[in-house]
Amino acid sequence: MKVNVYVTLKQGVLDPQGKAVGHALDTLGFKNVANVRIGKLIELEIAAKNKTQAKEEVKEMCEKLLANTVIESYQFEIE
Amino acid sequence: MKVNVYVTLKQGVLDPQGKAVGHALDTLGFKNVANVRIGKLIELEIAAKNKTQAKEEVKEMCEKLLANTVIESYQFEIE
Amino acid sequence: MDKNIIKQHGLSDEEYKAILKYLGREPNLVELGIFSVMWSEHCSYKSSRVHLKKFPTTGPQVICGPGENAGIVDIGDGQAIVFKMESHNHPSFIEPYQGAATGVGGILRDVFTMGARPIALLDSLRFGAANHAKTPQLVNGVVAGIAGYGNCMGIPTVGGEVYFDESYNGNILVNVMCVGLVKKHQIFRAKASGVGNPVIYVGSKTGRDGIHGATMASDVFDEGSEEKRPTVQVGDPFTEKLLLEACLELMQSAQGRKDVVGIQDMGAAGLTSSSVEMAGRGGVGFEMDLAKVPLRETGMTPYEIMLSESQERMLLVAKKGSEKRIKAFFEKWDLDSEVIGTVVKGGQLSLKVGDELVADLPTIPLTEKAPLYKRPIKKPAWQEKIQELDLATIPLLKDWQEPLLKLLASPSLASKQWVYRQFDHMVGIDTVMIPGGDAAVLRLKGTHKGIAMTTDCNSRYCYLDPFEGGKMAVAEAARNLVCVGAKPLAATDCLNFGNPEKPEIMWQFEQAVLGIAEACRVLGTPIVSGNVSLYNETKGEAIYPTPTIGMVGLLENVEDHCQLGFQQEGDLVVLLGELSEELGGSEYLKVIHGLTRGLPPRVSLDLEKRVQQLCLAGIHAHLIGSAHDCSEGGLAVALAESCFPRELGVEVQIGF
Amino acid sequence: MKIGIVVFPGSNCDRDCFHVLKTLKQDVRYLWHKNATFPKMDALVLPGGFSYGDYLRTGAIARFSPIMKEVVRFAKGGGKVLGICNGFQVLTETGLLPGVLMRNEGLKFICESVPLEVVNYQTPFTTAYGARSSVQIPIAHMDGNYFADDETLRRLEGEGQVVFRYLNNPNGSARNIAGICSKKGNILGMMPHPERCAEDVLGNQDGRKLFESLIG
Repeated sequence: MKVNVYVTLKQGVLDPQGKAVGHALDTLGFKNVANVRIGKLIELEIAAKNKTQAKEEVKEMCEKLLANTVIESYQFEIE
Repeated sequence: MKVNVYVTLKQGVLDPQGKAVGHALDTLGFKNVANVRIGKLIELEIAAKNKTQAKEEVKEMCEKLLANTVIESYQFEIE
Repeated sequence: MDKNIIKQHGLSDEEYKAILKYLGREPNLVELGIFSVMWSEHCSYKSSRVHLKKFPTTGPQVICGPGENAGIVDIGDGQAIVFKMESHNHPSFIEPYQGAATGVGGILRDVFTMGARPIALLDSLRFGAANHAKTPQLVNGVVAGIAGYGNCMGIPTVGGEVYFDESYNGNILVNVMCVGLVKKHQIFRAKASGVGNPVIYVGSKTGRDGIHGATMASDVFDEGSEEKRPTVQVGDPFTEKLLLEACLELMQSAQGRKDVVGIQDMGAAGLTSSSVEMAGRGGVGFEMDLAKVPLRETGMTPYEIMLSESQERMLLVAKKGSEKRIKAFFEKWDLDSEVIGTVVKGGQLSLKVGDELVADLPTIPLTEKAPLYKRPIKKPAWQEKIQELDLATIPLLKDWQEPLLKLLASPSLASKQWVYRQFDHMVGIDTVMIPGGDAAVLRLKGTHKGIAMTTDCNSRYCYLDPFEGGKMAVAEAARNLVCVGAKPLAATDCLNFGNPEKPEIMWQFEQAVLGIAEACRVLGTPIVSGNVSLYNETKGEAIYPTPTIGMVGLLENVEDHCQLGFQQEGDLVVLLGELSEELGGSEYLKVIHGLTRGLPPRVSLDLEKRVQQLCLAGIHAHLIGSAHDCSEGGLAVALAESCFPRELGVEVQIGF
Repeated sequence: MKIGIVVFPGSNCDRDCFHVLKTLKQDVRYLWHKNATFPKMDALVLPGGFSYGDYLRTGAIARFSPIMKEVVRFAKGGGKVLGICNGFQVLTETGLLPGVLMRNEGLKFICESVPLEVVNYQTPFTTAYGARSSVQIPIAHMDGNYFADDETLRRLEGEGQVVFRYLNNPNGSARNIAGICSKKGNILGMMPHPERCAEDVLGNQDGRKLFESLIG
């Protein structure tokens, strides 16, 4: 099963990268862009009996390693 | 309009970070995981007359700045 | 004001009564918040100030002692060295990367706010036992955070130390030291003056980062600390690099020196401590309009704006009429700079939002008249017991090869190249002696001089005997500088201790301070700046007392710097000083026998001084080819470490 | 020789290159990235550092600074351009040099002096080395893992555009590539920092010959 995990900074947490990319887009002439935030996309494949069991495991992976839950939140899709 | 841009390494391009995360998951006991790839998720808001015009602009942003088309490919969704 | 709101702000009943006296009325929430951060242990040093007075802080070489953002020492030819050490222990335990990174960002600002260009960083790190579950993740996060911030700023991280001990399992220590260089006529102070002068906010926008970071530093860690996660401060080294270059360009320009009256960085307690302290030092008041503060988030309350600890921000008082000139410096570097207030007569800090008054407080009670405690002191009941050590009970080993190898491989003694390899220790092209020696040495471009710097502390010695441990930390720092050929000049410190409300901890603190003071006096290295970090305790158990000492020394001619490793075959190896049977608190006892007992080695400061002078004279007369101090692991480890650099061997006759 | 050092927000080694070229008695000056033009120069240096904090990708944003159009025109016109570390990354982002600098294989920042082989000693930057020799030059980067498709790698090797090679590969770079030049040889991009070993007091002068070749 193919899994996409999206890890993003929590609201209110400063995103220096997003700030810099937003500024760069502006200087490139894209004046109508706002609120740029940079996060991580983690793609992986998982062998599991069924979707619920896969969901359990992916959740545990996020909590333990893939996301730093102090300043990041995560979502994921299982195809 | 809210836009999500997904920038990922092209197939065949070495992904040291993906390899390291895969290895770490393995040592944490997730033995059934394979093919871990790390990419970027860029979230932004764009003010545009309609969806097609927004699509045009986001495509241009990706080509110009957000992705390095030598080694990366990109997709995006506009909500 | 509701009882538990006061308690939540860490204020005791007496402290709240004192607030009522100073205000003559109940404080509102914004005022209560301001009192709580200014009267926190972290900002007011209320439990330690009475002892810190015992440090020697003056000398012909001292230009500026404790009380300012950093200490300043004269090195001749119109130049001065600015340096200080700060701790970021609690934030680094919660979020290691950002905690350590913002620790670097904060100490850098303390140095360049005085007009100096930072030339080096050092980090003194203490983690739990290497095999403790949390240690690897904390080590990776802290090292990556220091590298991430320092490397991006282009300031070389040239030295420091890394120790592992179970005493830090629940409470790691991240002490960061910064050294800067300034021309004596370009020094700036953090003092406001001139009624009518504008108060200017420069740097990043304000968000809800780390609100109550200051009081958090004064909070004891317990089971609940995982949930009680205040929004931890996040650092942006790129913006700080812009802030550094913009500030230095302004402060080093002829016009800028006339325009800028005072400047201070927004550290712990952000806009509150910078505005209150600058106004307090100048005996003036500030009127500020919080509606003018550049904000990163919408709907922020005055309380949040005043207590936010967003990073990369400075507060500046300038001459009336120079606002435009000053704004141009920051616009060049794409930074915000807004006039948010003016200097007024009297000693009040009055805060408005538009024209609605939201706070009106006297500044002096927030700073000079903050509470001052003479906490009860009691020697711990267990102190004598842990000092008992009967060497007869320690089995005498037949083979010494095995233990020496075990010592050299133990986490605290083993090579830390895997750490400092991640730090850019060469940017600035001044690093003459890279990490791995007794001290780092940098050359000063345009002169023949060199600056040496080191951080030292053996916290096990301080646990067994805080007085001797304090003396040893200073003696060892000075010894390390002498071994590289430098004359020790002055010191800074980071005093990491447990909960001051416990008499045993205050006894440790007082004894360590007395030991440090005496060694500084005899060795002629006054304390010119420093930091106190208390409440380093988890579930009632305090860390070992850790008074880290940072010291700076001068080489008149940088060519005279001296290496640690043996230079060539046939050289004689000489032991300077006396060798006595002092195994108390040694690394040998800990690593080989798992014991932390006995009295640490007694430092005879007079002998120490003469040994150091002899060693320095020998180096400058080119009689000494290499020098290395005996510290953890004793003579055996010192000899082994001296062999490594040029892969030479050594033959030693042990007299008896 | 008139040498311009381009300063981006976040450049750190601009001051170091300035100092070394000053000790070599050259007419060197800083060129601020916001200026769209600069006076007539004999050579340009794109220094190391973290332009724009290395955010998004190293060099990705610096490439769009106003001065870069003029830098590209100068380079395409045959002007000598030296890109060191972050400067090399900016040169690949602008397409003046092929390939990409990716995250180090070990994922960690590496700062140490490494042995290199001077492969092409006929470029305007390496004549003073005189022969195929090995030198010791410091590296300090997190993203020095050079990558290019096989066709480009073959061309670089065939046309003698590989100038420096790692003797023991610290970061996973393809074909141990540490530095490459353009076809005409007037543009050099290298990850190691020659300015960090160009003075006796620092105990190693292997990098000095590169600057001596440049000023010819």
